[in-house]
Formats: sequence, structure tokens, C-alpha cells
Amino acid sequence: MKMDLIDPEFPKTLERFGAGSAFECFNCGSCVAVCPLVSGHFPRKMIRYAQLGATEKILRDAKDLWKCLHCGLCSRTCPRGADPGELILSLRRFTLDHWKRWPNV
Amino acid sequence: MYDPNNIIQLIASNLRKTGNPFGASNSVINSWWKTVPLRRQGDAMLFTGLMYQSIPYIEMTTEWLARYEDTTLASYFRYGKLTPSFLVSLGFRLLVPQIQKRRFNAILNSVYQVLTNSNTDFCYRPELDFYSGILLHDLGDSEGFARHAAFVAKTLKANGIRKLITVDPHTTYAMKVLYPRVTGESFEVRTWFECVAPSGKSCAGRVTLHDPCFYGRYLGLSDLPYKILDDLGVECVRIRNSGEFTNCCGGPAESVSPKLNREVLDRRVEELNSANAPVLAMCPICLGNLLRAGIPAEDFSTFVERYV
Amino acid sequence: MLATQKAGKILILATESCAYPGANAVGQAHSSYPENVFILRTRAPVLFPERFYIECFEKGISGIIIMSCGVECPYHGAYEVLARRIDRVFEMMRKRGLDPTRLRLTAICTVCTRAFLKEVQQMNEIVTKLGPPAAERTDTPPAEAS
Amino acid sequence: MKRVTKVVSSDSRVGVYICHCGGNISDHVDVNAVCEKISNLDGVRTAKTNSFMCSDPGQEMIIEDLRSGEIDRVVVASCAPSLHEATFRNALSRAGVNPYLYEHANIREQVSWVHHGEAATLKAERLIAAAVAKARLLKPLDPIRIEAKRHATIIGGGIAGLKAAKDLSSRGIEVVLIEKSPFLGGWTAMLDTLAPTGEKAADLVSSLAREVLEHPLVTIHSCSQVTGFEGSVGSFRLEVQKGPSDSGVPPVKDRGIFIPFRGYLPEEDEQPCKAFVVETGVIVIATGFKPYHPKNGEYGFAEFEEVVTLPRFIRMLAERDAGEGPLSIGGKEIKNIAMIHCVGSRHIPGIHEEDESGKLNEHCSRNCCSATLHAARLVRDRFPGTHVFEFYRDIRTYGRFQEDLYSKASESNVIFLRFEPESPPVVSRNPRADGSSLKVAVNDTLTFGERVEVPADLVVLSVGMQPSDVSDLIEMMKLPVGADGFLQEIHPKLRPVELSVAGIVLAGTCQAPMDTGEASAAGSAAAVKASAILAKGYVELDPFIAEVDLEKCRGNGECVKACLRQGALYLKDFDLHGEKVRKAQVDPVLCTGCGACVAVCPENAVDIRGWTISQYEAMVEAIARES
Amino acid sequence: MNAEKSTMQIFKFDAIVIGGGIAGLQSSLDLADQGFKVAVVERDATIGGKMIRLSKVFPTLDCSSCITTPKMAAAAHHENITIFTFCELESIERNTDNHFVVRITQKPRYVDQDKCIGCRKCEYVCPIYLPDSEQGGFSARKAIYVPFSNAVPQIALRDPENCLLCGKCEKVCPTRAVDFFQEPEEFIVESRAAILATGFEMMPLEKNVQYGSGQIPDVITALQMERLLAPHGPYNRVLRPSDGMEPESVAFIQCAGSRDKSLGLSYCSRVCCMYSIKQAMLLSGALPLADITVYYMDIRAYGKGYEQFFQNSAAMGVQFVKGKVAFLNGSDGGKVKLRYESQEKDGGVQTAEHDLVVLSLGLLPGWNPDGKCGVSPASDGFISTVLPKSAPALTDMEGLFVAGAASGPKDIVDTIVEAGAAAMEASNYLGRTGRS
Repeated sequence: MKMDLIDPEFPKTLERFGAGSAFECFNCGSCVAVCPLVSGHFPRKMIRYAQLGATEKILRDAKDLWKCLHCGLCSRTCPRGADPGELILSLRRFTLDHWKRWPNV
Repeated sequence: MYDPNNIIQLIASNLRKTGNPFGASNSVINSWWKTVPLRRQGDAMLFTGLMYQSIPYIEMTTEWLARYEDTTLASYFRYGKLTPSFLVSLGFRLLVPQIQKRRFNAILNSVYQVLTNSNTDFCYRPELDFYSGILLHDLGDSEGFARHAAFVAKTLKANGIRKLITVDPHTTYAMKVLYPRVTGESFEVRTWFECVAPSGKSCAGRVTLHDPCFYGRYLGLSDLPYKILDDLGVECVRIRNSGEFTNCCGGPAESVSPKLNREVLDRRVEELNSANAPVLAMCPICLGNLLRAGIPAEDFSTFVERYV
Repeated sequence: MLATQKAGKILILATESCAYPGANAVGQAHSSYPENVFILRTRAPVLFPERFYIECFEKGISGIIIMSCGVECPYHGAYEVLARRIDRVFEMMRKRGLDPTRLRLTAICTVCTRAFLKEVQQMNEIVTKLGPPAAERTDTPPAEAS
Repeated sequence: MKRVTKVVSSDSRVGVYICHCGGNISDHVDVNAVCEKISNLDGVRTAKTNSFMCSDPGQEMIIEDLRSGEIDRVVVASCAPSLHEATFRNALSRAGVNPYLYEHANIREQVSWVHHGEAATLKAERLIAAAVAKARLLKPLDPIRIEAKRHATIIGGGIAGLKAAKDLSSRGIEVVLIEKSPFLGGWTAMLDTLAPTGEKAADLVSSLAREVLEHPLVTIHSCSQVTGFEGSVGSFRLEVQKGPSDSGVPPVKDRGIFIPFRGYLPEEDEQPCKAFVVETGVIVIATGFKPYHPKNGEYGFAEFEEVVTLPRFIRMLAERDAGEGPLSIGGKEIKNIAMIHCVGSRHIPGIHEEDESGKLNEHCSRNCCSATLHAARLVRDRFPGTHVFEFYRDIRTYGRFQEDLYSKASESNVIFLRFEPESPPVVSRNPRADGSSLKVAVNDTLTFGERVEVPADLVVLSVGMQPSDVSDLIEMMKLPVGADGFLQEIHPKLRPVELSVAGIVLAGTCQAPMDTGEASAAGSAAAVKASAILAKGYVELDPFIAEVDLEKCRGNGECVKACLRQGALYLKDFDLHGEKVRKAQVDPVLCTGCGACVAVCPENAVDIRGWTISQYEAMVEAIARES
Repeated sequence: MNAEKSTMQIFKFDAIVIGGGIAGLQSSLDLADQGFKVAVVERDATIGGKMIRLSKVFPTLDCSSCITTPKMAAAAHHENITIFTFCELESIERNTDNHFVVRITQKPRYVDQDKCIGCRKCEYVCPIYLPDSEQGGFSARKAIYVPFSNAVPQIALRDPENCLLCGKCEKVCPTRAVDFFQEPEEFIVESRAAILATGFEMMPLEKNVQYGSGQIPDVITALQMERLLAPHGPYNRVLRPSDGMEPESVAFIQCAGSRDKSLGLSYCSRVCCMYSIKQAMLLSGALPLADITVYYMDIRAYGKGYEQFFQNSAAMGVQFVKGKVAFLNGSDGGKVKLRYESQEKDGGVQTAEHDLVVLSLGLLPGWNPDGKCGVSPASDGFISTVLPKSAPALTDMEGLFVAGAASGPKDIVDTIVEAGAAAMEASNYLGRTGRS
């Protein structure tokens, strides 16, 4: 991932969409393993890209965000209390906002 | 999977037009109360949020969506809002089987009966029973949700409604947690089973509960149903993933990917089957989903009604 | 027990910090072992010169097990010195026609009850098979051993 | 209760007391028959039985027989010696008899609980006979008593040394503290605030140093070094050379002040050079550590001026005025900081490169994770516009409230990237002129192994801890050193502050990496050991040590070569019967009584007191004899 | 020891040490060696704490029992130390002389401690068999028993819950020590200084729902694994408890209750990484063919010699997988299934199967001062220390010091150092306030 794809200011951007405590994640992978979707690195993949501010990657895989069942199991079992489920919702809002602004991208 | 953007736009536009995400008017969808003696006066208002009523319609849609998912036709879905022929109320009325509608309406009748039998001071005013907007929140359309919620909250408050009795976990979560945050208006929200009075009756049934995620985790309400069953003398086979750690049935995925929904559902069905006992559900989405998987699930309220 | 009566005496040199309490733990468990086993407490078996072992056999002891603390020995370096010394004792035993299996160096901890019993059992089989050491000796002891 | 007494002509009069143990022994061993037989042995004056020898009447019986002079040594045959050997030795003392004229026969755990029938009786008899055989050869022994000067010397004035000085002086012990540099406080003084408590290092050092300095029993010698050493526990003699100052910076005239990032000044910086001698009872080594110095080019160190070590960065941060403006270097704003963990720690042979001396730092330096997180957090708090990226292998916030530090760093959006030792981060110039001057690239295992590049205006290397160079002390005092280069304690689990050299204890990071709190604890733990040695004014040691029979010894030196404890045995010239002879001599302080010397003496001139070869031979004979 | 008297007895000491584990023993020895009179109060029927129950210790692989027993014996035989076992601490208060008044209940052993000679005749005749918690519940003990072979003191105790009162033990006892009518007895220890060495407890397996709440066969705790590995363990070798098979693949799950806010325990338990690596090493010796995997978040091998120990274990073939195990499940094939995220490039959700799974459960405070003592616990529940950087043994109660895991999880060596430090602080406090 090239330097210009990383944006340490992203947490600030995401604040508008209610990111909560997601940046506390220490990447243990618990959320991936409990997620009923059983789907690759989801949802940690999204959390990780959010931590790095790799928005391009988030938007590339944005459709995955809507697979989330919002069941809350990841948030309930997250050892860091990072509430990954809430981050997914925030990223949905962020993505919708992006689509609204740049409908053709 | 379907493009979430299209689905959100469709739902938002339906909500704007009809006040619910299904494109049929509330009065078409909400007809269960016509078979009960209506109580318009009472301390708390029964607020169904139109969820149970909508399930037959959602089932219909899902079936349709499942047929076209991952086909070239799926991309045409983005024009859904422009070709609403199958989504207008007339279409629905014709397409949705009466038997389905009756089944879900009966659940609300049961809740009504349980509340009455438990001497709950409540009323029902169909014209004030709105869809909560929860789906918009879940899908990420926070503005759409806020707009709708503001309307619902304002209307309820304007009509003097302060206390709500809810029947499903999603509406409960919306009214109890999201509304105060988004609209600034707070309601005193209870679920119907928080109103159940001990009947003193005892039966010797054996069931298992499929706890909805929202009761288990978001609202911390999952101990109560077990207690009610225990009071009734019903043996409840507790499966591994239950209560706070319940597993999702996959229901919420039905609008974007019926396929994914099916995968998750099948795993949950296996877990529920391990209990070897009749399954009780407590959420219209779960119930619809489980029924579709061929599990003869019953709603918790109709079960309780028999004994309370 | 006829077999054990025939078997010669076995001497165990047990370190006071590990093996001796280990032998007592066997007692506490009431696990039986042959009565021809005699345990002497030592601080560190590095104390004994080569000739001590040979003389034990001369006195009629049929087998010796040195039960040390092994590398956990509280005296730094003592175990390594002991191990080298025992090699020399084996050499001397061979020269005298004594079966070297009559002598064994092992490590037993305070709770190694099973290992203790196994060692004793094995040595008992050896001395039962070999008989008394006197019968085995073929040549006269060299002068330096006296 | 059976008693058999007879008149014997032997010079030793053994009393044998056989315990029934309320049936525990007597159910399996025919105690009376054994008593009868034992009473017939040479040297046995009396043999008695009792249902509980350890009971008061049982002990009284022994005391009575000793007091009447009927017997002069005792064998008790009962349970395991670990349970009652001390009880019976005590009984001898109470009877006014040397407690070492006692031998124990274990006929419960090693006879009645494991054997049955006649065989048990026969074995009990043999074991008691062996005990009698040894008892006849016992000699009275006295514990070794060494006078100890109530005086402690502490080498090193860092936190551990100061803490030990404070503790020992509070116990009323005279203390001399010797510090190489002009300052007290060691590396703690080089810190700003401490993780995770956030307290000021300067406050901690100052208050501790002041307390020590003001204590009337403490003398501090800064700019001083130990140049000579002799003696042993209780009476060491140290030669000390004072001055000149080695601080390499202009001398400071004031005293009793704390100078940031240098330390607390106990006396005027410039002191006249002098040499003097300290006589002391115990020595506390608190010589500390030194930070790892990165190699040229290691993560761009010395190659790019924007690459600094963590101690340097901590100072930069502290010296930066609070308040206005962003953090900057060379006039340029620091927007991004990359911090790299495990620099000079956790080296893996085959992966990391050895230094000139062929050494790798395979150890974990224990503090760097918390220190790095603490610094990162400070940056984020004070300069919200500066972003921090941490490159780590494992985050080791093991200590109390340290995990919170990690948690809070994440919370304040410090970005963590994890690397495997085989592919460490690469620091290079950023070719793009518009951004940060450096970039750090890594295969980030948290991002599924993707190559991630991070901009950096400053790279901070979290350097590890290495033992400081105390080769002179190691040489002089024969201090043991571990494979990691740190001083080696006696037992890494249970005796972490003691050295195999009696009277010398370890405090703080000369033993292993520690944080300030841990070094304080180690300083106190070392002090408590020193205090125990000095509490009575003398040290009492076990009497079981080697003893040379000067009549037999021919001074061939075999024992000295075999001795496992350097200095415990040595050759000394004696005047024997008017003749000058060389003979072996035992240092009772150093001898551990292992017996390695005993086995090699061709003259049988060395023995361990209380455990002699002839005693063993007598026991073996008694065992081998048919009853 | 306390004799039976009608009035409450008062014993006076310079210092009292609460807890007879390795921390308490070291503190009391360090005080006693300086000439202070010390009382040690232990809740359990034996001193030795958790350490005497371990198999071997890291990173030296010394036999734990062999290095603990000498400390226990040294304390038990020390002329300045008095040990009270099987005693419950009721309260620690200050009287007007500023002395600590410690109320203690001697719990009934139903065996007279002054008479019992530890011969275990009672134990051998007792007809009741119960799971022996000292052996992880894997083997049996009796309803009257000496806790284990190197317990100090070697005195029997009767388990009134399970005893049938058949009277066999009473008849066989050679010293008539069995006393069915023994009552709890309160006594008082007065001292000028006190040290809390109350240690830790393991988080109960039942608390971890995602790991099966203790219901999945062959999911065991690390302390149970210690017993399986001990030379005097229940089976003599490492077998899995469900069916006595030799496990071919064993998993260690790190942070099974530590660093986990969802379980209400956000701190690191500090010892689990190392004991798991140690157990893995011992296992690879006991079962050379078995696959051994450690699932971890961060390997915290921070102590002296620990990192090298960790690297050695990896070189010996122990597999280390970074990832927190999210879920455990039993399976029909007798395997334990677990789910984790493999963080590698083509990783993602993985399911692995193991014959035996060992959980590194979190460490919890061993004692809660609430209502018993004015000392404050910190947010983590362990005793709060007021000067953690310069005097880690100091609590917020003057004259009361803390050592070992009572002030947070700690390994043995750090405990020993702190125990020495607590003894030093207590000595200085005693010096300042004058000897009693």
C-alpha cells in the first residue's frame, strides 16, 4: 500500500459518521472468527483499512459492508471493546455519503 | 449480491411514499386489529412498528430477489423504483398469500390477548402505529432514518403517547435506544413480554428458544423469556449459542443477498435442531426466516398465550 | 518373596534435597518395593571417591543407585564432575570383572515417586540376575584400589 | 515400652530410641525384637522404645539419659528426618549436649510404610545398625560464625542503588555509596515522565537522592570507582579511586540540585582526585545498564539525521516548550513519527547480525514497549497534528496498568504495524519532495501481509537495554555472568538478588532489564538480604564444610583443583612441628560442603564435617552385614 | 499453634504475613532472618500456595516441588516464624496503640493438629472417594486426607460435606486425633506491621461462554495441565481426561480471559505466555509425536531468559499462531474444534481441531479486602499500591505492605523480589515505630 493511500486523519473524517471506539482494535481477529458470515477477513479487514485510513480500499470493497447482519456478536465479544459492528455502520454511512457526492465513481 | 445503494434508494423512496419500506400503504399492511375489540384508551400504547405485518411481503420480495441474485437481471434492480409494478399495494395484495398474512396477524392478536390477560393498562391506535425506520438506520442511511424518526416521534408525542409496548426487537431497539439519540424524544419502552404476569398455570412442554440478536445483545433482555418459560413449568432446552451469545439467523441479509442469508440460516438451523425440541422465535424476521428454512417455529407470544 | 530374598542388597545414595525426600514420598504413598533396598542420605554424591563404590561391592553390596538432583543440583558443577567420576568407576568395574550395570547414576526429584520405583525395580532385576558381586570377580583388584 | 541397658566398654555411649509411631511402625516392624538386637551392638549403651518418640515424654526420656551421663550420643529411629530431625537435635541441646551428636534412622517412610513382615523388621534393624555405626564416629560440631561489620557498600547510584542505600541506612546500617559519574539517579534521570503512572522522573530521583544524602549514616562518593577488592562476607576491603569527573560536560558548582537529563548532584562536580579504602560487611552491586547503540545504517541510524533513539526523543519532547506550535525538527514540522520496537533486543541468531564482539542481544529488554507507547501517547496528546506509527513484533505491556497504556495509545489513534523478524521495516528517503522526508516500508502482518508504506518526518528507535561494562568488577570480585552478559544470580527463580559470592548482592538492571518500579523493588530486596547478614553483627553458617586433616595432608593440591567454588580451598604455608609445609586450607565462608575435594584426595585428608567417608563406610558395612 | 481455650487467645508478633504462598513465605523468611517474630496465616490446609502445585517452572524447568519444599521447610522450622494454616482472616484493624489487631478463624479440620502425626491411617481406611482437586479433579481422594505428599504441615483434615461419619478413621487413628465435634475457633494476632501476600485465583472456566463454560470435554485449565505434566500427576503421563487417549494434537489458547474487556478483565495476566510455552515444551518431551500449537495475540516473554526460552520452544517445533481463538466447540469425533482468524495473506476464518485444548485463563485477585480491611483495591481489583515506582510494596494503609500477586499478576521471580522488598519496608517500619 503506497504512502499516499494512507490517511492518518481518517478517524477525524469518520467522526462525522459516528466511528465510536473502533480505533481501539488491536487486530486480534476475534470479530472475524465469530462473524456468522464466515467471510475472509471480514470485518477486521474493514477495521484495519479504517485504522490506516486506506479509504480507497474501503470503497473498493464497500459492498461487503452491507453483508453485515448487524447481529452484534463481534461487538459483544470484542476483547478491546472496540465495537466493530458500530464501525461497519459508520463505514456504511461514510460510503453512502461518498456515493452521494461522487455518484459516478 | 445486490447493490446496496439501489436497495437503500428503493427503501428510502418507499418510505417517503408510504411510510414503510414495502411500498404498500400502512392501512393495507396493518389490518390485524380489525378482529379484536379495539382499546383506544390506556396508559401505554401497543406499538408494533409494522414489522410482523410486513413479513409476508418481505418473504415475497426475498423469493423474487433470490431468483435473480447474481444473474444479469439483478443489475436491473437499480431501476426497481422506476418499475414499481410488483411493489405497489395492489400487487402485494394479490401476490401475498392470505394464509401467510393470517399467520402473522395472529401473532399480534396473541400479544394483544396476553397483554389483556396480564391486566396491562394499554391501548392500540392503528393510525399511530408507524414503521420505525430501523432498516434505514441499519443500511447506513442515517439522514433518511433521522427524517422518518423525527416524524414518527413528533406525531406520537403530539398525540400524547409517552409509553410504548413493543412486540419485536428491532422496533424496540429503535424506539428505546435510537430515537432518543436521533430525535431527542424519549419514550418509556417495554416489550410485551415484560408485561406478562405470572399465571400460576403450569404445563409440561419442552421447547427451545431462538434468541434474537437485538434482545440478547443490544437490549440485554434475553433472560426474561427463559424465566417466563420456567414459571410456566416449560422445560427449555438451552442450546450452546443462546441468550447474550445467540447466533444470527441471517435475516438481515435478505434484502441484499438472499444467498448469504441462506448460508447463515442453514448454520443456525443446524444449531437449533440439535436441541431436538420445538423452536420458539421472538422476532418477525427470525420467524419468517426459520419458517422458510422448513423449521416449524412458533412465535413466543402465541405459545405464551396458550398458558397465560 | 523368594526372589527378593535371593537378590543381593541394593544401596541407594540419595541427595538430601531431591532424591531422599522423593524416596519418602514413595513411603507416604505406601507403594511397596523390595526390602533389599537401603537408602543413605548424602549432601552431594560427588563426595564419594571411585574406590568407595568398589569397596561397597567388595563388602557385598550387589547394586548401587546414585539418585542425584541431576542438573538441578544445588552445588554448581557438582553433577558434571560426578558424571565423569562415575564413568571412571565403570571403567574400574569392567577391569575387575564387575558388571557395570550394578551401578547407576540417575536423577530423582522430590515427587518422582514413579521414577524411583522404576529405578529400584530395574536394579532389583539386575542384581537378581547377576547374583552377588563376589561370584563375578575374575581378577584381583589392582593395588590402587585398596 | 521396652528398655535394654547394658554396660559397654566403648568410648562412645550411644542411646538408641525406637519409635512405634502408634502402630505406624510397630504394626509392621517387631520393634521389641529390633530393640533387643540393637542393644547388643558395639557402642550401644541403651536401647529403648516408645509409642511416640516425638512426644514430650519421649523427648524427656532422651534428655534424662543424656543428663545422667549414661549416654553421650543419640540415634532415634522413627519417621523421615525432615519431620523430626530438628526436634531431636533440639532435645540434645536442651540436655546440654552438642546437637550434632545425633543420627536419625528412617524406619517409617523407608521401612514400615513400604515393607511388611519379617523383612521389614530385618531392614529396620540394619538401618538402625547403620545409624549406630555412624553415630559412634560423630564429633561435636559448631556452626561457623563470622563477624560481620555493620557496614554496607553500594556500587552504583541509580534508582536501585539509592533505594538500597535508603533501606539499609534506615535499618541503622552505615552505608557508603560509590557512583562513577558526578550524578545520582542513573538512567531514570534521563527520563521525563514514567510509564504508566506519568509521574516526573526528576521528582522521584530528587526525593530519593535527598533522603539518602541527608541520612547521617550514608556517605556518597561520586566520580568514584572501585579499583581493588579483597576479603569475604562480613569483612570486605575495597580500594576506591575518586575523580576526575567523567561527565564530559562543563562542571557544575552547585550541589543538592537536580539537573534535567543528567541527574542529582550530590557534591560539587569537581573534586580533588584521591584514593581511599572502604571496609565493609556486604556489597550491593547496582551498576545498571546502558542503552543499545544502533549500528550505523541500522534503520537509517547515523545515515539520516531524522533517525533518533528513544532516549534522545524523550529528551527532545521534554525540552520542547510546552504549548504553542507543532513539533518540529530542523525547522520542519513533524507530521508523522515512525517508532520501531525491538531495536537491539530479541535478536535471533541467523537473522540478526552480530556486533564486532560476536554478540547478539537475544533478550527482551522488557521496558521499551511501555516506554514507546507512553511517548507515543504524549505526542498524540500534546501535538494532535502529529501522527504516530508504531512498528512492533509483540506488544509486551505485561505490567500493572501497562495494558491500559496500549489501549489508550490505540484510542488516540496511534497506528500499529506488525512485522516478522525476518522482514524488518525499511527506512529510506522519500523520493517525493512534497511530503515527509523519510518513509518506512513493512510487510504488515496485521494488513494480511500487504506491503505498507508510511511517511515519516522522524524515526524513533526503541533501543534495548544492555549490561553496562563492569568487567573490572567482574574480574576483581569473580562475579558470575550469564549468557546475556548480565550478572548471574544464584537461582533465577528463588534467589534473584543473591550471587554465589557470599556477602555480595545484586540490585536492579545489572541483573536484567527492569523498569523503575522493578529496580526499586530489587534494591529493597537486595537490601533485605544485606540487612539479614548484618542484623546480628555476625553470620552463622552450617557446620557441614570441608575440613583438612593437617597431619595427613601433603599439600599436593588435588583438592584445590577439584574445588567447585573458587577460593574455598587453597594451599597455605604452615609451620608444623617446626617445619615449613604447604597444606590445604578451607575458607569456611566460601565452602559449600559439596565434597568434590573429598573424593580426589589420595591421602584421605579432607572430609566434610558430619558426613565423613569413614562414617559412610561404617554405614555400608553395617548394611552389608547379615543380621 | 493455637490450643483450645474458652477465651479468645491473643498472640503477639512483630509482623503478620497474610498468605503462605511463595510471596508470604519469602517475606516471612526475610523478616525472620533479621530477627523479627512473624506469624503466617494461610487459608489453605498447607502452605506453598500455587507454586507447590506446579509441575516445573520457567525458564529453568526446575521441578517446582523440589524448589518450593525447601522454602516451606525453612519457614516451618524457623525459630522466628509461626505458621497458622487452615485459617480464615476475619478482619485487620488498628487498635489505640496503632497495632494491627487481626481476627482469625481457625477452621475445623476435625483432626487435632497437635495430635495428628500425618500417618494417613485415617485416609487409607476411609471408604469415600471424591475427585481430588489437587490433581485437577482427575484422580480421587478420601473424605479425610492429608492434602498431598509434600504438604506442610502433614496434618489430615476431614471434609464434612462428604464424610458419612462411619467412624472408621476415628477408630484407626493411633493418636486419637480425629474429632468430629471440632468447632471453628477465633483467635487474635497482634502485630505492628502486616504484609498482604494473598495471591491470585484463576478465573473460573464457567465464566467463559465462548469457550464452552467448562462443558466441552478435553478443554482444560492450565492448572489442570500442570497436574497432567507433574511427575506425581494423576495418570503418570499426559492423557486427555475424556477417554484416556494420548492426545496427538494439543492447543494452548492465550488470553482466555485476560486482556478481554468483554469478560471484564482488561489487564494482562502476565504469566500465561510463559507457562504455556513451558507446558508446550514439557509436552513435546512427554509426547514427542504430538502437534502443539499456541494461539496468541502477543507473546510476552519479557523476563530474564524468557525470550530465549520462547525462541527455543519454536525451534523445538511448537507452532505459534497469531490470532485470538474466538470460539470452541466439541465435536462428535471427540475433537475440540476452534475458530480463529488466520492473519496471513490467504488466511481468513479457520477452523482447527485438537485432541486437547488448554486455556490460559485470567488471573483474579485472591482476596477482597472489602469489609475486612481498610486497604483499597485498585480498578483491577488487586491491592492498590501508592508508590509503584519507588516503593512498590506500599499500600494506602500505613504499616501494611503488599507482596506478590496480591498487587497484580506476577511470576515467581518478580514475586520473590517484591516479597523481599515488602519485608524490607516492613522492617524499616518496625524500626521506625519501635519493636513490640
